Amino acid sequence: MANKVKSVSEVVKTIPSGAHIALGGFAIARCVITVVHELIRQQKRDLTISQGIIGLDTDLLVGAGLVSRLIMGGGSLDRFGPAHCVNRARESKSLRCEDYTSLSICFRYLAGALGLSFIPIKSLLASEVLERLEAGPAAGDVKRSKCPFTGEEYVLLRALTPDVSLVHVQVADPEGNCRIDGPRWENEEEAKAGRRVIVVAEEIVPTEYIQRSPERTIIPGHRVEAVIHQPFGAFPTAVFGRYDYDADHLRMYVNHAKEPGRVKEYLEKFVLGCRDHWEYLDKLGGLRRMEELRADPVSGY
Amino acid sequence: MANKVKSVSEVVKTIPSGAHIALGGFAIARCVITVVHELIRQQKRDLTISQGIIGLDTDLLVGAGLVSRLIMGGGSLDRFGPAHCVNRARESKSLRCEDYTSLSICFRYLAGALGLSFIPIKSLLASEVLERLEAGPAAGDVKRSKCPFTGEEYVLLRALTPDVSLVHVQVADPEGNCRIDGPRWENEEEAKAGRRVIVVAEEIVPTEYIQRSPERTIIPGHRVEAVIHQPFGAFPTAVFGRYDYDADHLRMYVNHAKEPGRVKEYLEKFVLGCRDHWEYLDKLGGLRRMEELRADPVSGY
Amino acid sequence: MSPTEEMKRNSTVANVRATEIMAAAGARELHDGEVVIVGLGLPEIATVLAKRTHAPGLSALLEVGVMNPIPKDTPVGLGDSRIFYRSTCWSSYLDVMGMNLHRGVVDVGFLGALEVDRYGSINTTLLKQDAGKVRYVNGSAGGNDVASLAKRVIVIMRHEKRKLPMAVAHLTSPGFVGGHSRNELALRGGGPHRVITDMAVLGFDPNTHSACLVSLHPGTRLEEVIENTGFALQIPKEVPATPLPTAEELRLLREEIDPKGVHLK
Amino acid sequence: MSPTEEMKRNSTVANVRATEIMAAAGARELHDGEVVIVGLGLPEIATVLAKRTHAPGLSALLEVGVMNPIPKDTPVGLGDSRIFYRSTCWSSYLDVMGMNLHRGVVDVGFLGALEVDRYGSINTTLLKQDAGKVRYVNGSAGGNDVASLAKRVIVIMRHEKRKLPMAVAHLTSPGFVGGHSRNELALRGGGPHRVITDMAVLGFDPNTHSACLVSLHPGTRLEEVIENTGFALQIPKEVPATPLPTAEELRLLREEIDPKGVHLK
Repeated sequence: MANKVKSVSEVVKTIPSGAHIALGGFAIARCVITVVHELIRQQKRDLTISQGIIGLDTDLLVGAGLVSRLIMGGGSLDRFGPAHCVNRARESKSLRCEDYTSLSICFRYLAGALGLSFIPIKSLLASEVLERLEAGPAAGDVKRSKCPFTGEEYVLLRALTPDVSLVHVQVADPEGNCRIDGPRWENEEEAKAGRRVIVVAEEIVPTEYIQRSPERTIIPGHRVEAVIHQPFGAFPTAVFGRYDYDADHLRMYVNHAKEPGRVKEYLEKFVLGCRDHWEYLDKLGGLRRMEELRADPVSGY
Repeated sequence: MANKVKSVSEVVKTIPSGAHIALGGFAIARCVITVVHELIRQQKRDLTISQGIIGLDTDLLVGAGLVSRLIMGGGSLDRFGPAHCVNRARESKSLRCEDYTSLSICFRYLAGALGLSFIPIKSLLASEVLERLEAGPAAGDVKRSKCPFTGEEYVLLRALTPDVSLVHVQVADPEGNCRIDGPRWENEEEAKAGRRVIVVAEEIVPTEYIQRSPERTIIPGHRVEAVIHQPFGAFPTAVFGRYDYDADHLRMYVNHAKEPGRVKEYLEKFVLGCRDHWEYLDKLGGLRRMEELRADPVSGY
Repeated sequence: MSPTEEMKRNSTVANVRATEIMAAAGARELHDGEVVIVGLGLPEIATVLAKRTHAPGLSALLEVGVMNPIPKDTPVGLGDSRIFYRSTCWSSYLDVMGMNLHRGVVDVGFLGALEVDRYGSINTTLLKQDAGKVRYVNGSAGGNDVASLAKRVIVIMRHEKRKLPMAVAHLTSPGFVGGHSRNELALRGGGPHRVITDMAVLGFDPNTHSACLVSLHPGTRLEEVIENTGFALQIPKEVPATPLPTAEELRLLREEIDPKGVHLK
Repeated sequence: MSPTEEMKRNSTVANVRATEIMAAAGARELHDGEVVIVGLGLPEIATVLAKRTHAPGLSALLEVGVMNPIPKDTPVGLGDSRIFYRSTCWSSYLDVMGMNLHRGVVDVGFLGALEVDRYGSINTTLLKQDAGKVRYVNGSAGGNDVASLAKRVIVIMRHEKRKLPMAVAHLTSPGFVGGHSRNELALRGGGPHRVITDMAVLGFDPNTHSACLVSLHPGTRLEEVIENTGFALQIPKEVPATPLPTAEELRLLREEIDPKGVHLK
């Protein structure tokens, strides 16, 4: 079968500016940091980002000025602070942001994954979330309607089919069969909604390993275009069963993100100033730090 | 937490005649035979059965004259033969049968599981399957419509929310947390669409065992009303990883099913003539036969 | 917040913190056998307390796809591996928010809030500041979905005038919007049931759908509550006192559930 | 079926069975890297043959939620554990039929049929007998879904006049219904591409959408095909012969893929 393992730089070269990219991260967990950094190094601009719960991944891309449109359910960097770059960009109106909810983003991905161009939902009604969508540029993506059988009032949502869906997984084989350990949030629907699916894997295993517990395969290989093998690829965000988030680094990031000038500083030092993810990991403390944060097998963190 | 383990007879007592029961079996695999036999012993009549792919389970219920309405995607007893009782009942018009397809049944369950009263689909169009549904008593469950965003033509399906959803699983804990080994066909959607969910488990494990691999839990305990513990409960149909189907018995069944008179004979001997599932298993060869058909751990059959 | 307020909040009534009264009051709103979707922080603390006391059969769901976790360390958020520990199920948004919440089997939605108005509508999206300036915060996440679909909604928050305005700055998650019934709003969920603050427990009048006082925390004066509420609260003739946490509840909260006082500080 | 027909079907052309020619012809219709949804029997045999020869990167999906199985024993149906062996993924209908087929990523739907008409519509539901009597069979199962949504559909079946009628007794799965384009029928899938029988390989005219002869199996005469087809088959001036299976294909079929001759008998 095909070996789809590729380097992050060659994969990101295939992603055009202006693309709609779906991110699989959640606040400070399983963010595709290695791809985000490369998107910044290659200065892919005018991106549309969709995500259930935004986090460090989206805040970095917005902080780097690469995002023109954000479709999200919400998000922050959890207790470490808000997504300063995203919030600031919204306040300065330099970012077009379409606010949905966790479930409505999940349903939009589900519709995309199922090849349905629309799907009904019973949230959003009687809220300013819906009113703002109807009044804004997203007006064409939502429509109030009634069930043809029960007459019940629904909001119909347009399917989301990202140009590229990115997911960070713990395990993949060279063909792209992927496992996700721990909760999967909307990753399965997000990935399968994508026109192209690119995964970052902490570990590459032989297909025979996948065949030993096929019920663990969440994304089948034939749906995956490329597998990027990058241990600690989500660092400093957490990957369940592999490593914990780096609280110190996240605090430091949030302190930089507070001020536009210092975001630049952070990006210079940790992204543009690094040839690749390995150099970045070295700057963050290298092997020693990674070992400190490596998960214990019982707790998974 | 609650211990939901109950006997099949007390559980079936709570299912009224006229109920809509969803069956989780597939032709000759994971059929809830122990519940089907008890439904026949307790003579629950006028049942509506819904199922993706019918098999021995539905053919037995129809053969016993307990089913007045069947909503199905199709099915047979695979290479062992057609579902004679179902086909004969259709030919004699003693059974109201609504023919769908595998995916449309799955989507109707999905809608039910998601609390959507309707869901669109792109199959059925331009077929006699749809025409017959529109012309028959199911007319109120299907409607041609267009996507409000793309204008594409769809069939809208009414959600299926069975009164009772039955599934045969390999493993459950006393609270009802369930695992299904091997492919799950439409079992997750079928179960979660149910107003009541009743599972038959080959094995009951402590909750601590479930907590060791929570990603394997397909049906969470809080959705399950009762757990029936019955080893070889699907016999003579197969349960992946536990035991193979009994080809001899299935052939013998099909030979009986061919003729109305002999169906009665079969039911007398193997269902009505048995106090419970253990006595039935003894009639089929008891421990020795079960051991012959017990799955080997590598192949799962 | 003024130093005196700060003082009051952290001062003790019979050596009980306001946050501990809130957690205990929240726990008492949950019944055994119910299914609850919980947010992190005090809602989760209250849910764990209920499970450890009168409601062992409570099912706690987290929107990310986690059921009944038994964390041994305090998580910083729903994506924190600490909140996945010893769960009975790891699934997905689609399962928890779709096949449970949207399916209609979730009894209680337990949320935090930035602002709650007299009709129980919640704002978690933005703050309006002087000169029409807007400050954005986290957005809805699962909040709107839970508020729309759970059979009843419980909010835990600090009691401040600006956090309990006549009308929220942004209606993220609907309560009894405009005083309308949930039916009139075409919403399936039962809507707001309780708002538990550090001063009192609020409820909603079945007829007017407007917020009313249910009980006053010991050590809080009615005037304080009225002063610190941005709308006219319906006050019953007799205002009962919120029961203090029992000794066992306090022991559990302080020694087992949040020993480091991350949420109970 | 008459004894002579029976004879012919099982007789050998250069020691090759008709079923072996069918399997090899089916395999050649599948290209490396494609995604195919397969039914059991000859479709599965042909798919395994393609995977073992020119199309190692073929992805084979079974509607029950099985991907790329490598069975060591011959299954009796899609629910038979034998077909789950050494798969790369066990999921569900929703995944295979919803998130792959309905999503539009399935290149080939490989089906069996009871009847196929001149426009490639399939009947798997019922047979009409004398005196208007109806005999029901298996129904659609995934057939209608696959025929509606796969990019191209390949059918493998026996070549008999009654199985290839002008119009099917029941239109279970749509081809180019009434000669209409798939677009006119509002169907996403590309529709019927090949009908592989024990006598010939049929295709469909891009303009008339009516069945045409693509190739004749060695040892079959054109007259036989015309005799045994219930509608007017479009015949090209030059009718090529269906290539016989190679020695290696025969070895794989006989020694490894179906040694017991369950499907190739």
